[in-house]
Amino acid sequence: MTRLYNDPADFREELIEGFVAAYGRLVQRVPNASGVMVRAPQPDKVAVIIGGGSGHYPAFCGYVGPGLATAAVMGNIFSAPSAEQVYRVTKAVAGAAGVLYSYGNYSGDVLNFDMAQMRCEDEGMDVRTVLVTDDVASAPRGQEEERRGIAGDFYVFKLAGASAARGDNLDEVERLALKTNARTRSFGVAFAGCTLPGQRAPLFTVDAGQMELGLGVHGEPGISTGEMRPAREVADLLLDTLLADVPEGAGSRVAVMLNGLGSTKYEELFVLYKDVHRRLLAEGLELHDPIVNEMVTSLDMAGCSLSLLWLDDELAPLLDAPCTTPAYTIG
Amino acid sequence: MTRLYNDPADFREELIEGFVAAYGRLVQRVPNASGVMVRAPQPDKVAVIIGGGSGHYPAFCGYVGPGLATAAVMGNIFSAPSAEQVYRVTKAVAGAAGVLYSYGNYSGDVLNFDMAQMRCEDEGMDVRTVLVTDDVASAPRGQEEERRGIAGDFYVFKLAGASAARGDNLDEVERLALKTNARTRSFGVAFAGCTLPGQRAPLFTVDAGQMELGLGVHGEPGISTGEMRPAREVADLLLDTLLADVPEGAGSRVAVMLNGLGSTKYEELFVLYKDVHRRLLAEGLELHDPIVNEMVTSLDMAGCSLSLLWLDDELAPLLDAPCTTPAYTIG
Amino acid sequence: MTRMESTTNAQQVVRLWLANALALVGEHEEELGRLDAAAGDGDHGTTMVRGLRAANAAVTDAKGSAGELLAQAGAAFSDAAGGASGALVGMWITTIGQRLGDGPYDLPALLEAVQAGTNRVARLGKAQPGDKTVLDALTPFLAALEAQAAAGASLGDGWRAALPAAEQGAAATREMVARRGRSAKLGERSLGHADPGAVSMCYLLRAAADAFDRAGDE
Amino acid sequence: MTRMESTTNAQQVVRLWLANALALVGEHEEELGRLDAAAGDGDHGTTMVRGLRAANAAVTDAKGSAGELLAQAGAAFSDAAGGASGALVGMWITTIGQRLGDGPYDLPALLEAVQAGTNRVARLGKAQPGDKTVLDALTPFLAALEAQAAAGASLGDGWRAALPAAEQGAAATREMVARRGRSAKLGERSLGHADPGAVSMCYLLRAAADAFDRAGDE
Ligand SMILES: Nc1ncnc2c1ncn2[C@@H]1O[C@H](COP(=O)(O)OP(=O)(O)O)[C@@H](O)[C@H]1O
Ligand SMILES: Nc1ncnc2c1ncn2[C@@H]1O[C@H](COP(=O)(O)OP(=O)(O)O)[C@@H](O)[C@H]1O
Ligand SMILES: [Mg+2]
Ligand SMILES: [Mg+2]
Ligand SMILES: [Mg+2]
Ligand SMILES: [Mg+2]
Repeated sequence: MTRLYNDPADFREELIEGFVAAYGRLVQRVPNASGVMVRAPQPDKVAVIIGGGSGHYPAFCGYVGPGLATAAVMGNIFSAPSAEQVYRVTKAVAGAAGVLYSYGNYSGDVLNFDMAQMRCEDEGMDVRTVLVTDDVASAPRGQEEERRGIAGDFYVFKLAGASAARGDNLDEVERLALKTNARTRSFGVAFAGCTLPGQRAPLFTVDAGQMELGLGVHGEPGISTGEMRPAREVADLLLDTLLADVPEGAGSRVAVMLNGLGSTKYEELFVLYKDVHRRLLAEGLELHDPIVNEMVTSLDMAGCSLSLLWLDDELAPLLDAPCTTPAYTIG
Repeated sequence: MTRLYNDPADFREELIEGFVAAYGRLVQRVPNASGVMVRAPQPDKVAVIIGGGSGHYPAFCGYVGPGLATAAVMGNIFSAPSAEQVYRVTKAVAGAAGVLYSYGNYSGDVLNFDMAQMRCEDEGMDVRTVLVTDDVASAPRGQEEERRGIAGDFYVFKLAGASAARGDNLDEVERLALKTNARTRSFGVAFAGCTLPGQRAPLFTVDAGQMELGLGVHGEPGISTGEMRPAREVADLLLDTLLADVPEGAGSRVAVMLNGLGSTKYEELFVLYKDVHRRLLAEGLELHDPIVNEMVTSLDMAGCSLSLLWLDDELAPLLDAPCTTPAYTIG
Repeated sequence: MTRMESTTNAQQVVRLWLANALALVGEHEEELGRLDAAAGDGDHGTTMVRGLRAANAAVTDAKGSAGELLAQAGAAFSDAAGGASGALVGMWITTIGQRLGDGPYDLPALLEAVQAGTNRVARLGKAQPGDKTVLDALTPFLAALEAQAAAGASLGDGWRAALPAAEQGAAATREMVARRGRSAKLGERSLGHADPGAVSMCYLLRAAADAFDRAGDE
Repeated sequence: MTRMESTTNAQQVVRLWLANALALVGEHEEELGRLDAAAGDGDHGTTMVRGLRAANAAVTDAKGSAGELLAQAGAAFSDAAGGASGALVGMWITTIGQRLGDGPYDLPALLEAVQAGTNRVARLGKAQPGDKTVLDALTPFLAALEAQAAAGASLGDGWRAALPAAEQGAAATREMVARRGRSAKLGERSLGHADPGAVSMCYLLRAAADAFDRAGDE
């Protein structure tokens, strides 16, 4: 339940102000816009602009900083930012090297980012978009481009940001972001819904002894309901689903991220991860720098998602490349 | 509510196994002990050993790594580790430079760490202890050494770890840790209790429209109960309490940490931080690298705490020194 | 009223419409949130209210024709609301304003403008009637409005007479499986609840009918 | 029984005691957790059960005198239980075992051993009777046990006769404000609930009485 706020209508504005006040050493507010950007944008490099509704911290603003995203456009809780705000943020950071938009594939985000992109293109800017579509629960195989983006967001942002930071051109940043997305799969479960600021009831409830399969990161209920199970069976459920959907050309090296949605806490995630890890090794996979943390949350929703990114020799160094952001730093 | 586990009796063991599986690139398990340590202990440097019950991640194991703690002893959920485990971890990492124990001031932790310390001293090791006592709610002024340790743990660990990492001797590491603790104050509020693995009822409940003042990080209820208020009044309440308890010799430079207990999420913390920041500036304080994050949690308890560390020229560089741990990295 | 007589009168109707819309949608904010929560993210009520507040603020002191006011209101709505409905409903309002321009403001002109706005929503959202969206209120409404225009109805009467078609259309979304927007991911789970965007559109259309009446009375 | 006749008999009593204690504390695990949650962290039930499981496992195949078994059981208890009660109760058991050694195992010897264990707990925990701790069960129990010994009671009878003193002592903690341990931080808020450590100690003492009886019957 969201409890700390003043007027719910001011939530986004106060959140941005507080965030920039806390992390002013790394980020700055985009003047006159609902967004934040790196302190020193580099006009000769591709600008990677991410964004979406609020309520997913560290996504999106927590991933802005050298080596990761150039800027984040911040909507209200669970609402895509408007095209106007996307446009303003783009104008503030775009340089000659062009712009990559990357965000989860949701109707509202696509509509608003697309309108901003058209406006920027009309002004002569080179803007590309890579939608994140990692959630296997949201559309069947063969319709991958219909899928929504959940925790896989992080991998696509990280690799695109690393590519841009080392000076790759826009074609290359776009290609690597597309490739990362194509090789990322996620699946999640939820145990309880979250409550929006100012509201009393959660967005959905889960009966005792049940869990929701195929969560969304906006408090949407799952795609189906199943029986709650011990951690080791949850690990198998997550992995059975993901391993039934291995992307084309996947090798045996895989980055793995177990993401907490908000109130399924770290200790539980580690207990679950124990079995995830064992099983991945038993499947003959080589694991690259696992992450067990809250990476893309859904307010205080209870649940978690597991993401796999099948790496190769060109993606692995991008994942490992240094970055410094409020929420994620590689030294 | 804690939902992901197998047998609750195996919780700690599975947590350690999962944690080490995930972050094996930074830490390793202490053989035959409930603890983790850096991959390459440096026997010529002071070993900083932290620890306590589980359920507080990133505390304690998440802060093990170069530049921060050398090892963490891990108890069961909310239970201090036994003296035997503290002893084994100490034996695994102690070198000629000696050992600093640092942990929150709780009866169980003190009893067990003290017994281990005596045993190690009997064997000729040089072991010191710095208890963290930052929680102003838990004892009045004048009885500072009776206070318990909450989120201020992080500051004491970080500065002691940085001091040890740069090669300070044990006297100096101890002195700096004591000084950090003496200059750190925290105060917190809670909105809902947490539930232990395998149990159905939370450790305490808070009536609607109420909050608990002076939280513990083990699901203990607060010291008193008050009316729930808008974020800006919560900010004032936290600051009024802390600023009535400024340590001796405090200057005007202060590190600030707004810590989420588990299910009071990041966006709410930023909204609250907005007013904390404004007020601190209005008080004429100079703010050093604020942290708004989950640093010392209490499973999925709802609430937050605010910590202030009054810095000076010898403490500030230690706070800023690089470190690489599963949960906290400064590049 | 048969048509908006003067420029001032038409501007007044726009302001009245937005004020009525905010009142009506505000009354139903929770209901719209609940409908959205059934298969979406629960923000449709707050999103619409936020957008309408901004739209009202934008026209308070604005100058220009009724068409210009609407265009500005739509832009303000989009920016403040965000989300899918911010983009779509804002674009709908803006397009209507652009088409109406300086008038005339009679039923045939309004029919043409709303048609244009609706087409643009369909194009932008890549949605068709039956996909369980705002279009499922707008499409039957337009058909009914066209019939009223063909029969020579006045603006106020024709518009009001077309409302039940919109409401039936919105109600019918209960039996539809979402194919666009957030709830599309839920597939069969979206059955049994009306589409929040279609329901809020009915409030917007009804608020306009009331604005036409009151402006006619004055 | 008046005293444990043989070494085997005494070892049997130790095993019986630990098994009874685990059963009795296990039955009350939730109650102990609730008492601890009132002003502490709610883990006292699980902590005691964990410790007693380990203590039982430690003596299953162990060799040595009853005193040695107890010393090992105490160490295993401490290590598995953790927390304040792990350290204190484990130390109490270990000290009793060390004092008893190879016997004799009669009431005066046990009185002396439990006295020594309790002193050590008080010293380690820096607590006094009245601080709302395990000592508030142990101190009145020891006074009563001493009276029984002075009156020449047998081990089994004397021990059982002293139990009510422990239980009254534990019950009296309800009116005390905690001055040691986690709940000390809660001050006045600790009023109205018995101290979990004092309550669980009563179960340990009662489990011993039952072990003496059953060993006597065999
Ligand atoms: N692609 C689309 N085409 C037409 N209408 C859409 C589309 N996507 C969403 N909608 C409409 O928007 C409504 C949801 O609006 P809202 O909840 O405010 O936005 P969001 O989905 O971004 O949270 C849906 O009920 C539907 O009527
Ligand atoms: N310093 C102390 N001296 C004596 N007894 C203590 C002390 N601290 C705690 N206790 C006892 O331990 C009990 C709590 O045990 P437990 O809940 O298992 O440990 P923890 O407090 O570490 O969670 C208290 O009820 C009290 O009887
Ligand atoms: Mg939304
Ligand atoms: Mg405890
Ligand atoms: Mg919505
Ligand atoms: Mg306890």
